Amino acid sequence: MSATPLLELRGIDKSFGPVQVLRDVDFSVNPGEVTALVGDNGAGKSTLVKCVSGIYSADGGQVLFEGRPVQIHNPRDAASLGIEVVYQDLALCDNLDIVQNMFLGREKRRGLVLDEPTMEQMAAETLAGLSVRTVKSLRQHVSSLSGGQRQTVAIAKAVLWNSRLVILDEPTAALGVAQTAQVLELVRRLADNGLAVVLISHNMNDVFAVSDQIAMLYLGQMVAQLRTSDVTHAQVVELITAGRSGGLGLAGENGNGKRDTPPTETTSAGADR
Amino acid sequence: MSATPLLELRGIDKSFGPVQVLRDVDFSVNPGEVTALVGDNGAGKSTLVKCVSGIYSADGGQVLFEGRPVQIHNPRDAASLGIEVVYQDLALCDNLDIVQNMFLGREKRRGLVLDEPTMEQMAAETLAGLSVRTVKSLRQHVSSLSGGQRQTVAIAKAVLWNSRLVILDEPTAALGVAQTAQVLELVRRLADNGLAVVLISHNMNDVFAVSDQIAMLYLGQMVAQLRTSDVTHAQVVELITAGRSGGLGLAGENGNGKRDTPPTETTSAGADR
Amino acid sequence: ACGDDAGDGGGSTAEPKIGVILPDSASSDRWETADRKYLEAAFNAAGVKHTIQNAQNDKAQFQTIADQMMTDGVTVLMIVNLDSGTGKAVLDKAKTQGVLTIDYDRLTLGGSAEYYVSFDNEAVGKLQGEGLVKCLTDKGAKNPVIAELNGSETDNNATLFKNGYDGVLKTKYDSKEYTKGPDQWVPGWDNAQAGTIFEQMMTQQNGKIDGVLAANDGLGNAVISVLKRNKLNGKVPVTGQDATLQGLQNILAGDQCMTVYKAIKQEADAAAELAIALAKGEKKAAPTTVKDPEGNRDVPAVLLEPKAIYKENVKDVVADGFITKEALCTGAFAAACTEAGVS
Amino acid sequence: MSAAPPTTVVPPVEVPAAPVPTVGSHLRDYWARVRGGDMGALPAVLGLIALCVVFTALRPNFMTEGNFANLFTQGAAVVLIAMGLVFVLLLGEIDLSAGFASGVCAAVLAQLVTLQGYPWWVAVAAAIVTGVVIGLVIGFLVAKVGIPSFVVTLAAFLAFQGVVLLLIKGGTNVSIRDEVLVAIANRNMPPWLGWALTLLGVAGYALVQLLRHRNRSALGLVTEPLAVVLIRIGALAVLAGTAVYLLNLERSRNVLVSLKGVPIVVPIIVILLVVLTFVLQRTAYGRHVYAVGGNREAARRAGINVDRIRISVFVICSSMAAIGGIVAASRGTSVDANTGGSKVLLYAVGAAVIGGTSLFGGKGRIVDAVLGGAVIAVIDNGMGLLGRSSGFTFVVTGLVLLLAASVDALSRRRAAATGNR
Amino acid sequence: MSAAPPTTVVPPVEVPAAPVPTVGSHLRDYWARVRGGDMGALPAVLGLIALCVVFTALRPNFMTEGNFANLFTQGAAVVLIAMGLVFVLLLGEIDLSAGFASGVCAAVLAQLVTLQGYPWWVAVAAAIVTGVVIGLVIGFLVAKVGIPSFVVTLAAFLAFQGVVLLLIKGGTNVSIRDEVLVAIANRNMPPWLGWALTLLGVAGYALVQLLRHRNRSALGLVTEPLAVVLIRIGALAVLAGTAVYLLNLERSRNVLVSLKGVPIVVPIIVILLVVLTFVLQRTAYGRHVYAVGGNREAARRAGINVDRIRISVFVICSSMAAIGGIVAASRGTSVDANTGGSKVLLYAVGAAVIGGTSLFGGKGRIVDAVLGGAVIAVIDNGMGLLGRSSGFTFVVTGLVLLLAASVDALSRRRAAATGNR
Ligand SMILES: Nc1ncnc2c1ncn2[C@@H]1O[C@H](COP(=O)(O)OP(=O)(O)OP(=O)(O)O)[C@@H](O)[C@H]1O
Ligand SMILES: Nc1ncnc2c1ncn2[C@@H]1O[C@H](COP(=O)(O)OP(=O)(O)OP(=O)(O)O)[C@@H](O)[C@H]1O
Ligand SMILES: [Mg+2]
Ligand SMILES: [Mg+2]
Repeated sequence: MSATPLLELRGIDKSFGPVQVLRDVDFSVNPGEVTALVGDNGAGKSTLVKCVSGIYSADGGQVLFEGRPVQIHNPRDAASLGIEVVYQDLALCDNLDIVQNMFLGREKRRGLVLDEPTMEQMAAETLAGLSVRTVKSLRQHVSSLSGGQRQTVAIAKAVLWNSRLVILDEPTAALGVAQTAQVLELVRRLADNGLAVVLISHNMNDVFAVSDQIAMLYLGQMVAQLRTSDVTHAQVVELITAGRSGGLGLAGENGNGKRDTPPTETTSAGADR
Repeated sequence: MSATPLLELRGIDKSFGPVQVLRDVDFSVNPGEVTALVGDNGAGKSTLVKCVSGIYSADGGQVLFEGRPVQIHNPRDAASLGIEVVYQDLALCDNLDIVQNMFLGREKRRGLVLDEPTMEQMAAETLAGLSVRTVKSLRQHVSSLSGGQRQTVAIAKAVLWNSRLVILDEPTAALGVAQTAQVLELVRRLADNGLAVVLISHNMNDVFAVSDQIAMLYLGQMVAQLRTSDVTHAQVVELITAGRSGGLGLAGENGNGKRDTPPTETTSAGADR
Repeated sequence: ACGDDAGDGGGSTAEPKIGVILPDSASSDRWETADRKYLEAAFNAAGVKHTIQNAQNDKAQFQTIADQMMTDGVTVLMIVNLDSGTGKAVLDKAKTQGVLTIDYDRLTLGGSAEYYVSFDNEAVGKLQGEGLVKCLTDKGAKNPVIAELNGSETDNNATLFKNGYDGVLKTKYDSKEYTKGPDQWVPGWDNAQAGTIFEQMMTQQNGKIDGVLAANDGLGNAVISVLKRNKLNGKVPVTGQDATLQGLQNILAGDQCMTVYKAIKQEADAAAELAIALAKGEKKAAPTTVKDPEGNRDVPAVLLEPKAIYKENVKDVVADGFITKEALCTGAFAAACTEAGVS
Repeated sequence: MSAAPPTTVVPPVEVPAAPVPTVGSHLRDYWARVRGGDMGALPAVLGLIALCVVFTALRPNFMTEGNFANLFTQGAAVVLIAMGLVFVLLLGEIDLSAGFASGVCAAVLAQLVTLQGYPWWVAVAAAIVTGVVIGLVIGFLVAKVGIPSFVVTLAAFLAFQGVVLLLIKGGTNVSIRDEVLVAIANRNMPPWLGWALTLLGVAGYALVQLLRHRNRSALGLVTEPLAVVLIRIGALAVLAGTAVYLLNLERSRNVLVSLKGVPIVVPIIVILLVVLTFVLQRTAYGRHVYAVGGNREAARRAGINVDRIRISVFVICSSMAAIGGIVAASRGTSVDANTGGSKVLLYAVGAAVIGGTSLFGGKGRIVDAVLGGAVIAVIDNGMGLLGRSSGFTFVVTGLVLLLAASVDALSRRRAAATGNR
Repeated sequence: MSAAPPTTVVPPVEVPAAPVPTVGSHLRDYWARVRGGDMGALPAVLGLIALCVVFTALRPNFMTEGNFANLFTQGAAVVLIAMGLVFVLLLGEIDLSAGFASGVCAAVLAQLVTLQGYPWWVAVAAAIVTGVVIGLVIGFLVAKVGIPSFVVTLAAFLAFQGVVLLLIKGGTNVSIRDEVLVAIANRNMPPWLGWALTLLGVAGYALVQLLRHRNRSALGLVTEPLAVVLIRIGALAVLAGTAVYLLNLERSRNVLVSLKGVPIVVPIIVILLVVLTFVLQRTAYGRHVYAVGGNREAARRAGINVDRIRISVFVICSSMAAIGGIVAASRGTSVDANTGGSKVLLYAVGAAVIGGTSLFGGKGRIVDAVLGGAVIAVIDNGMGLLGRSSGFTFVVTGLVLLLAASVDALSRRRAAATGNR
């Protein structure tokens, strides 16, 4: 594990009008590791991701990238730091085809002109690696794709680039058995290649299968960030549904107090279990 | 198992322009049972559902409801037969709030006027039964909901009515652990109350946990429809990814031939395995 | 529904056919109701083929129609230009095609028409100005405040009318007999807009407006409805133009003081006569000429005299056949008609 | 239940009963919403106030009882047409023909009442029926044949100009002299009637609000605190009272005649505002309009007869255009080829959009049309007072419109930045 | 890898290489697409042919060389403005001011060339710069300040009317006498030049198509069969050749003067069509325009500078409006307060929409504007030949427009029914 995390969030707050969604969230991601971010529906996982990728601006708190504080005002800032995101709401352009979507914003060109053949080839290769078999044509509009096919396109789009941090928000939700296996393998491969990966998932099997660390959100608060080897399935489920499990998690039940073990410590120490 | 299936499809074909998506599909659903519909990404599951619910018109084939042939031209026809569907692409009105979405098209009224208090109460009760805890207000626009919350609203909407057939297209894809458990329990409860339930899912654990029958689609063809107790996990996975497994499934590999065991027989006989 | 010959030979050998382009149907109702009717009648009487179209105040449309008429094989083209620029473009194109042209009602500056047939527009304005003075004098108004509601700023005729009445009124302003009040153009001669503009003039003047120079009957009626709302109708003299049914009824009711009658039939007949002659290959002499300052030439012209109409001589318009008694003297106006001697 | 979700079975938890709101928490929430960019009618109202202040500074006459009364009659036709357009815009459709549809209906009115001598109510009924028929035809072409509404109504825009010309015989001005029709936009109610209607309206509002409050409390649902309800009722009473008081002042500039009272169009607009708002907010039909506008496919899947909704909004729009046409005819005491033409349509759409209605559908209220219409009426009214050349007036009108709209825009930008959409 | 997907590990399978298409399979696919409702430009072309047949039946003069040439100059200004509007519509925005923007630019042109005596190219440059500035301002207000484009351009629509009035001093109209400027819309190219340009164009098209075919084949990607490419090139050659041949026929009806050749506006339109199509289809910028129009949020998340794209389309639109204004000024040999007014805007938007551009963004091509513009030009041209009263003309124009559009609508309805959207 490297000394400084690639991405570190400190005390992130975020409200929508009168509703506070994130409360003083700390979170860190190391390069070469898969960090799972788990939490119940509406816990604030997607919101946290969107704060990191510049879709939302956080109300308070700090974002550190390689230890340096950075300001991420829009997705372009995030991309220039090397952050790629697969969003839960996939955000594809329905009126464009698969290739066009995959290269959106980073089209390959020859001079002024788009280099369509190269893009088509690269897209075909990437998709083949993700077990997509039923796509009839790469020139199909994404509006005509099935749910899983859309998700695959979104994933393929994010891994096509030389990024340093890949965040995947429930990437396998709509995927079939084979495709899920491929994506999990891909996630692991990315991390093994030295990238930092954040994986959001509700499937504890997947989480335990590929992650190195698990961060748990409960009602907008980060209850703990622990090494995967230090927790059990049952503990994680209890932490995300009740906010605490044994000595772990928030101090008070349905807690409004601070967590008792600051995550910067827990990441390295693993705490008691 | 009752004698006549509640819903029976015979030889359904469906093409989008030059692309044939469903090919001579037979499928039957019995009341009081959960029938799982599984298949790889892009196999045609959602398209089949949309043909049943009147979103698409099938190019050929027959739909029988309680043994009588019916014509379903639009979702209103389906609703009047007592068919409720949770679509994979959830189809909620972003500009309406949770209560308004749940009662869309079947608003409760007092005379001319909408009966908001009653609807709000009923919505609250249904949602509570689905483990939704983080929704701040039932008067929130659904555009501000998290992915899982949206999905819960869509599910709640479908089970609010006195229907006879409930079709759920990947209902638990975005749900958390507790919510998934609730929905599966709900699915089982619906079937036990005598309704017919079709469950589409990529999660084999869920499928085996709740279903009575499993129907497998492979590249737009129905490879087999079997009783859950008659197949294993591994067989199902093989059938949906390769089209055949041992003596089950399509005749030729990546077959263009007919299946060797017509599903009407397999449902009752269970075939060899 | 047509057996025209294609007309694609030389211009001189073609069968005579007259094309007329009217300017619009919104600024004044004369074009569609009067001019079209009288011209058609004259052409039919002479048995010449003809086509009459309206450009709907759209210059591009105007040129399109001209192109179409030449395609259609007209030998004489009569236009009421929307502005001198497009007018000139059309006239010049016609000339290269060997089509003879007449300026109807509006002179195309720098153009090449054979004749110009019109009313004297400045004279119209002058009659309006004099009419307002007469009505104010009749009312015995002392140092009246005059509001002016001009036509569309983009219509050259509106400018000519204004030159006419401003010539009369300016002497009164200069001699301090009258006070110059608000003076505004009405975009597109829009009557509804005119109502708002006048209402705001009233507000701005705290109601102190004693005479209104409205450039035509439509604007006049808009003014009158505002005055009625303030129960001032009949107390404040209002002018008009065109001797429309509405204007004449307003005069009979005492709400409007005068209008200007332009005997459109005369104008149409004069123009039709010249056009028919041209179509038959004759060239008639015109009674007078008009100086085209831009093209620097004297255009042979027929100029007709407009006529001021007050309550006393409404009957002249009816006598002229411009408006029928049945239309004018309906219901409430029967008594006023009798009083004004309309028969 | 072999491999289903592991171990921990979590008991279903109730949707948390939100804390009972107090006046204080209510105001705090409102302020948080405003700061988050969810401002409702606030920007339009602020824009309106700003305009009034500016015009008063430039022309003190702007703030007179007479001018206040003028505002209502000047803006009435546009507001009425805009109210109907809101329905069409809510579906993400457009009706370019609404202006000339009002012209056609006005021409029918004029034909019958002036040229054919029918009584006023026959003519009014015929005009409204004409509007309904126009709406049915447009709606049919849009919903059933499937031509985009822009094209259908562009065609209708052209055709109706022709129909007006044919109806009123090539552009004559037809006078409206029927006393009842003229009264609509030109006469005022006796002061006592104004007061009586105001009282009735406020009392009705109070009744509805209080009943609703009691109902919800009885069912144990989250409600606003009673104090907030009372404050709202009070505010309405004060506002309506002030307006009626001002309109009941003497505004004649002529000592001989009296001119006071609420213009007759005002109750017409208010009643239509209430009725249409009721339809949109409190009936299933209105709910379906929003649903179709928000997500047509979702509405279809929910079993809503989308075609019927689409046709109906065009019928409502054209009927409102008919009413607008009648008011315009009354105000001008005549109908001509320009009635409903020139800027009427753009002003009406502009009114709805300035008020906050989205052109993409799904968002908008009837009161938006009234507020936006007020902004436009004030601009036209104020510019009329300035009395400058047409060129100048056009330019300044454009700029002022922009200014009024930018208040709203800046608030919405804030909303977008914070993720509240 | 404890509990991950069980047992069967499925090997990744290649995206199946689609079978190599033949001419036959290509045609079958096309037919299946057409039957499925995906008809491309077909409906507009069919509508156009239908219109031509009807008008020729009514007035045989419609089908003369002279009238064919007229069509181009008559439709030019609207087509040019519509081409620019396509960009704005692709984003789901609207520019109501495009018509009067062309008026403003034409007024600038007239000011400089006629009143100030500058050479024509200075004036043209100034007009286009004016267009760019207008676009920048509108784009800034829409993208950065966040006012809806409908409101901004409605304000501009009003303001520009005033600006034109101020620029050309009220109701006067300013003649354009510069020979070069007048030539644009009023003169023809010598016949040999027409042929030379046609040859050049067809050869260029053939080159690009064949190179592309070779490139894709070389990379092993799915391509159309060579025969289809050749057929396409042949069709273009025949079409362009016929048009040029017809335009090079003598069409003067006066024996003394000769009138033949391709009108100078035609190559201007064709070049702009090619350039703008290239920009939209073959550059990253064009791709981004479609992306922002299809899903603005997705485009933003893909790192596209959405604001810049939004501003740029308004700049393109206003620049094209400037060019349209110059052509209109040339055709009218004058500029007045009505230049760019009346129906210009609605016709231009109508042209784009009839051609198949969506008002909701994301769908449309430049050639749509040309096809739709042709439909409108043919209607206007044909109605001009009928020569009836203006009421009648308006009504029939509307109906014909509707008819032309319904061909398209019926095809799209089929698409919706079969689920192809
Ligand atoms: N724009 C918004 N306005 C108001 N509330 C919002 C908005 N977006 C999200 N929320 C609320 O914030 C909370 C967290 O949402 P978020 O999407 O981050 O949840 P999540 O952890 O991703 O859940 P899921 O597992 O269901 O995807 C939810 O309660 C949601 O209702
Ligand atoms: N409108 C359409 N036009 C063309 N092709 C379509 C259209 N809709 C779906 N398809 C194609 O039909 C196939 C089946 O799609 P469908 O959505 O039914 O798959 P699915 O089984 O639901 O897959 P998933 O598990 O990913 O949801 C896919 O290959 C898809 O690309
Ligand atoms: Mg989420
Ligand atoms: Mg699916």
